[in-house]
Amino acid sequence: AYAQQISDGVVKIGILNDQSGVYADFGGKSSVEAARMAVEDFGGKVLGAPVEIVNADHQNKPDVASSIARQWYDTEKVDSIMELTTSSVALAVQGLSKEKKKITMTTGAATTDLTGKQCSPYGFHWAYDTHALAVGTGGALVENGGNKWFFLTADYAFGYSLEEQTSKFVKSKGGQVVGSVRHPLAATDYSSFLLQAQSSGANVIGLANAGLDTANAIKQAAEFGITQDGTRLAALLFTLAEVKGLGLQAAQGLTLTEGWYWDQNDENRAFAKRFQAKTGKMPNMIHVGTYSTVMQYLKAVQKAGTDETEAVAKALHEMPVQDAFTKNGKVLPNGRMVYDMYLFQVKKPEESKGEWDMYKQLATIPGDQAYMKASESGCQLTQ
Amino acid sequence: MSTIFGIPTPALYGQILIGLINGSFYAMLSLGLAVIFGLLRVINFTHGAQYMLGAFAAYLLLTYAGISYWPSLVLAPLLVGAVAIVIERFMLRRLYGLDPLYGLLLTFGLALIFEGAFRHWFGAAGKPYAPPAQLTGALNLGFMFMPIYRGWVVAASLFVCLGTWLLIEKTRLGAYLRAATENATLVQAFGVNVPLLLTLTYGLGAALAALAGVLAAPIYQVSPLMGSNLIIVVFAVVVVGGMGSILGAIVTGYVLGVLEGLTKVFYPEASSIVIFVIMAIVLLVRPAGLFGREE
Amino acid sequence: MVSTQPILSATGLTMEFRGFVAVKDVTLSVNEGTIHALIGPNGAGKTTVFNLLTKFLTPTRGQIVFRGSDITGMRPAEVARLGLVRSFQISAVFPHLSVLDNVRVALQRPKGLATQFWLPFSSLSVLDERAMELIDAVNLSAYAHLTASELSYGRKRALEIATTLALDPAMLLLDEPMAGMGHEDIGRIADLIRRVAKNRTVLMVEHNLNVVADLCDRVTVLARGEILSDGSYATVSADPRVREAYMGTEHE
Amino acid sequence: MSNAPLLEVRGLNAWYGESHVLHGVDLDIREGETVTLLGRNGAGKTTTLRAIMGILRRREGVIRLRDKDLLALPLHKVAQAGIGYVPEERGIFASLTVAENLTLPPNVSDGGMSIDEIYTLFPNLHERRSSQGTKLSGGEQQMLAIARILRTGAKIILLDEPTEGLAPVIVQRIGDVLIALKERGMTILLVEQNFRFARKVADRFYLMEDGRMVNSFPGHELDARMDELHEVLGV
Amino acid sequence: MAVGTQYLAEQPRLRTTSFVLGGVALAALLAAPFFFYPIFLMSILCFALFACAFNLLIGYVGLLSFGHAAFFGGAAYFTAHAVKVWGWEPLSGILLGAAGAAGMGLIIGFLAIRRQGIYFAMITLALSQMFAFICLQAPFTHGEDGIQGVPRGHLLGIIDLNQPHAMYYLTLAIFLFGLFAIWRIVNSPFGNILKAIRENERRAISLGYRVDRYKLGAFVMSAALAGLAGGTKAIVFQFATLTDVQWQMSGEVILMTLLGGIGTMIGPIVGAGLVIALQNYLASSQFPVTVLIGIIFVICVLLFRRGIVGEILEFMKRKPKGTA
Ligand SMILES: Nc1ncnc2c1ncn2[C@@H]1O[C@H](COP(=O)(O)OP(=O)(O)OP(=O)(O)O)[C@@H](O)[C@H]1O
Ligand SMILES: Nc1ncnc2c1ncn2[C@@H]1O[C@H](COP(=O)(O)OP(=O)(O)OP(=O)(O)O)[C@@H](O)[C@H]1O
Ligand SMILES: [Mg+2]
Ligand SMILES: [Mg+2]
Repeated sequence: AYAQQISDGVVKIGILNDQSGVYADFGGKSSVEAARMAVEDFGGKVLGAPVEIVNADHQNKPDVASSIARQWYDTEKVDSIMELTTSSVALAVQGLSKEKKKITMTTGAATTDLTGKQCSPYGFHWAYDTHALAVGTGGALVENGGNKWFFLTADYAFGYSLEEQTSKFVKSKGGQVVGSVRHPLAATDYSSFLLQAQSSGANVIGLANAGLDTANAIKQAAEFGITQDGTRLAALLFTLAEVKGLGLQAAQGLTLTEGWYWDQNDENRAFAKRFQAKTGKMPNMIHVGTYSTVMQYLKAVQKAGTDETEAVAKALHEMPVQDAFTKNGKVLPNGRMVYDMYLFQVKKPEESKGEWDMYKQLATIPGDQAYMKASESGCQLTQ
Repeated sequence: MSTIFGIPTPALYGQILIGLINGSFYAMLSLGLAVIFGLLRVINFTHGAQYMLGAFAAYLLLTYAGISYWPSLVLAPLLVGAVAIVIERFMLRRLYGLDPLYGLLLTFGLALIFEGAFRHWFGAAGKPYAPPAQLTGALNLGFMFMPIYRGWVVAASLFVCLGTWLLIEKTRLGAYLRAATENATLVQAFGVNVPLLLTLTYGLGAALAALAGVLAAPIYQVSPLMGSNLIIVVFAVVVVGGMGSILGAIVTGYVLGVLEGLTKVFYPEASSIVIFVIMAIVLLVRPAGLFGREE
Repeated sequence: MVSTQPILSATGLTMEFRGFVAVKDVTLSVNEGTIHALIGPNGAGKTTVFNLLTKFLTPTRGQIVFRGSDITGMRPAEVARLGLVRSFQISAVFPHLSVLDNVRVALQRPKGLATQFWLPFSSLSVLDERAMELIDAVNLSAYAHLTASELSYGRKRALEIATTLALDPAMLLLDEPMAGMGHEDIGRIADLIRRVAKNRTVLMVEHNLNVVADLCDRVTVLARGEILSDGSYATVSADPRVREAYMGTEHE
Repeated sequence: MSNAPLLEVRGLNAWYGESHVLHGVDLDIREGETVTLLGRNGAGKTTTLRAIMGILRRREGVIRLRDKDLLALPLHKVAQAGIGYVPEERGIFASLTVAENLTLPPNVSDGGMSIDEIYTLFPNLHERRSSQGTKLSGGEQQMLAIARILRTGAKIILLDEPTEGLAPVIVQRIGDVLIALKERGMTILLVEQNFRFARKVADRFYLMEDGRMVNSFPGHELDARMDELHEVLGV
Repeated sequence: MAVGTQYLAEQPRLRTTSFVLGGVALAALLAAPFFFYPIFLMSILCFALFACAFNLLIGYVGLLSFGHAAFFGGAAYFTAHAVKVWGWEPLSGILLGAAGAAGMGLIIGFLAIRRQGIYFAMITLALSQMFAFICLQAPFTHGEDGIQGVPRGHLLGIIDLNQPHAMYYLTLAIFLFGLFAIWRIVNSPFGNILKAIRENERRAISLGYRVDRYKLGAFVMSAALAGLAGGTKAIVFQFATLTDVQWQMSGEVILMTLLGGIGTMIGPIVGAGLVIALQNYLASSQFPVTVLIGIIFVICVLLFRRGIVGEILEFMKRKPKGTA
């Protein structure tokens, strides 16, 4: 009887992310597994209707992503889309979904515009954003004397947003930004940018990029001896997956911000173990975040008693988030899910006790410090 | 700190050096293209893919066979050269005598196949490839740290370019090559096995690309798309140098690399287009390219 | 019969190809209404002179004046527009167009029907009558709808002359118009040239000395890029230097 | 000297693309003989040489060098079998120096002229040995084209209009060279328009018309047959 | 004269056939959105027009441009910017895109037509890549993000283009207009000169034609029509991105044209339809699309250089000769 409330008798959730490019380790195919875990944990059905996960690789191209999304909505009856790695993609798909009245829940993108200037009543932002990263990683370095920053910025929405937020934060703490340079997504050689940064006299090089781009920049900085004179690198967005790829030798000592770490408590360890059994690796905050969005979406459908967008969105706005991802999450009116973030430092190789033993926790950043207030976000919905 | 036009000299030298390193790759790749174009009249669009294949060959040899950098430096070009020979024998050969555009289109299709297949198997993301232990570390040049590996790349590429140039300009085999460029049939009518020569030339050009790929692997990572991004710039280098001119390809490669480096200092926004701007200017002033002969 | 007014005069023409002087200080004037021959051994520079006069090459030195205007710095298409039109030593037709279309292409520009991209093809039918006249003049009417590439060599040459005439040029430059033609073709083309030359000037390169002797009012002999001799056929052929350099001792 | 032909051509047909140019050409050359092909422009003389050489690939019939079937061989194997070719257009390479042009064709057998001999024969080439091939005068280019084949030890040479565009003095010298070569036992197939020259060197003539052999006669009959020739050649 | 009459007699029969075929095709196009996903159809129409525009150059002037993506993608940016930022009406936005592409065609063409053959191809390739870099950095293109969320708006302020069918018929109308324009250009006095130039450029010069201007003219027209397609695509997909200006896109349009048949009127349309359908079909399969496209490229070049339509036409041409 319930199934009557579900359009076309099935709830379809699309996982749209980068499965082969520079951000493939970030979420990628493993996130699809995380989503399936959520469906399984929820019981496979909602309101009596089966739940189905579809996925696609958007190659980090917003146009590819939006035509996949369009086709999903128009011909495949997909009800909501999640993960949306890369800010340009997330903005495009959230914009399209707003027009099409569909729910999007972003875990793989960072720009605060998603819940700011370009917010949507049906758009939700999980996991992290540039503000949280600026406050977390940026804040930690400023406190340790990093007061002259030079940015190496990925040339698209995410990079700008991360640079902007971090600069603002650095300046607010009395620091100074001595320059910045933009590089295309998936650039291969950072040496000339790094030399520019070095000759600017900065003591912190802010890497406002992500994924392999950051990893490569870190490696090349070591190659050119950039860090030998005390210049520090701020890997503003760096997760467990990339640390693993880079290796502790090169990554040791980096400070980074994440919202979830497998070795924090027993529940996390248990979740991570299940995840590892399916994918062969430990999850990072994006994988678990996607798990959480699928779970929360299904809970919301259950609560609303229908998969109709307005009703589900209303439920999502109202419900607290409490699952494997976080214990104290809440959704702001602009769609931002706020929860506690953590500041970690990458262990030295000799400190590590196992393959995945990589972080030392430095601090907890309470949710309302890490994230902007809805009223400051510039989102029209909140005024 | 001294400055030139308001730019600190260390930064300037550093960028010139990096330009020279990039120029080494331009030179090696455009050299291979020029050799192939000179003799076969084929614009080898697969060149970028062959460069990528060289890097992947080194990566795969290391990962699956435990063969290290130094042997790969020889093995990878041989492997890629062998693949190229197959391509020449079974495909390119059928297009000789037709409009050269067909050669361009064929090699374009092949490039898509190679890149697509490797992207499918290995993903678009780069694979790390460590430089050989003998070449790790950096030299402090005073104005910058020069990674030893990159210094090696410049030296190796100069050596290869010079060697190829001497081979073509100063040897008997080179004389066959140059003569066959002008009139292949007649050279064959003298008893030279020109079809074999063509096959080997294509193999050699591809092997040069692959060698560049192996050299590039520790610097740029091994990725399926590493060639396709570079190849267009290399085309521009070849146009500027003068299609088919060996010396033109080499000199222009280094010079444009350095110019690009300088642009990064003085006007970074233009650095990715400076080579094309130079190309446009050269076309206006000397349509045949700097070292090219007017037809 | 022969006017003394030069329609084309070239002074001090020199063409160097990277150090090799193909044409050296050639001064040549062609009088209006005459048929003028340019002869000389292979490699003497005849084709090069043609290329210079029609601007397919730019002379290293020298000046070319056509109908009173200096054309030295002009581009080939401009020269053709002034009424100085050439044919090629190796036959030049549009191979995949029909004979009729070949001639129509030539007629399009003088009739102002060349740049209209908005008009249908059928608007070109106004040219058909004139085109057929020209085709008739070279005896090709039976082949008007054949593709040019299907014509025999001699007929291609005839077609080329028809297209050249379509421009109604004041002066025609013919590079070996008889090359590759059979005996009866030679006679017909010679007649044709004589006919069209009634109200225009012709400068031709020709190796067939009988034709030259028969057709041309004046002959200039070129050897090694320089003018060796100049005058009527009789004068020129009596010149021992010409006999030595070109005609040879056997030519009686 | 055996009587079996060294080079034997039977029923040779050849095409340029679709156009059928040679229609069943027959030709025999015995060892040490100089044979001259006559015919008006476009008769197919050059085509015959190109077809024998294998430069023109579309052909049918029989071409045999002693017992070897040349038709089946790739172009370079024909050259290696001992046939040297001097093309109508000379084929001097611009990107090679005179000396490089001279040494370009690989040796096909022993007994070719040495470089020194060649330079003695053509002092001009020695003088200009380091200049660019195509910078030579037309006559010198022709000398170079002939000389580079003499170097290779080819036993049969195909000469296409070797006197075209040459000054009489040079024609004379080339005639002398051919006679000297004949004395050494060289076999020569010559295409020539210049009767005076051909008469001096030829043992036998073949007359071609429209891609067919229409006649053949010994060299000494040339004068007697002049009228007949005039008719066919349109001289 | 026998040859001539036969030539004329063939004309009307050909005409009727093509009229009938054209009519059927038009009816199919009008009915299509009721049976297929309209966005998919629109994307085919845009690419078909793009391919036809490209074919104008290679098929009728003999110039292989390896940089046509610059016009297609460039126009998409112009249109998207005009409509989104300046709030222009969609059709005028599209026309602006075409005009912008024509302007770019003038600049790129001016440089490129100085060389021929492969040189021309490489130069257009390099120049268009330079344009792609500019697009990456110019502020108005928004780098990797592209111009997103372009409103479809109301055609002439009246018809709501958010209705998929309205958008479809506009796209169809533009496509048909473009196709007609190309047909008209090719079969015009101007087109006749283009053909002559392709056949024998030196001869055309010697007849007094300023060949460069004709080539440039054709280049600009081709660029403008490619721009028309690109601008329309920007409205259909509400997006303008780097993908459309990059050289891979130039390669794709070459493939479409080559596959369908260079120098035929409908070849590029068939080619575009096939390639898009294939991409669409393969997007959800595991098989890598680029590999397949590469394979088709290689097969076309090695085996059917005339393309599908070209081979069919050749076959039909041969048949009557055989029976006669
Ligand atoms: N583009 C060029 N570059 C270098 N040399 C050239 C060029 N064109 C012609 N020449 C040289 O200039 C000389 C004159 O050539 P041209 O073609 O004018 O001779 P011609 O008198 O027309 O001979 P023919 O009777 O064989 O047609 C020749 O020696 C030729 O090699
Ligand atoms: N490349 C070609 N393509 C097509 N037809 C050709 C080609 N070369 C020559 N022919 C034709 O083949 C026929 C024979 O030409 P060939 O060159 O053998 O004549 P030839 O006897 O050597 O004349 P010449 O005395 O002018 O050198 C001629 O009708 C000619 O037009
Ligand atoms: Mg000439
Ligand atoms: Mg001949």
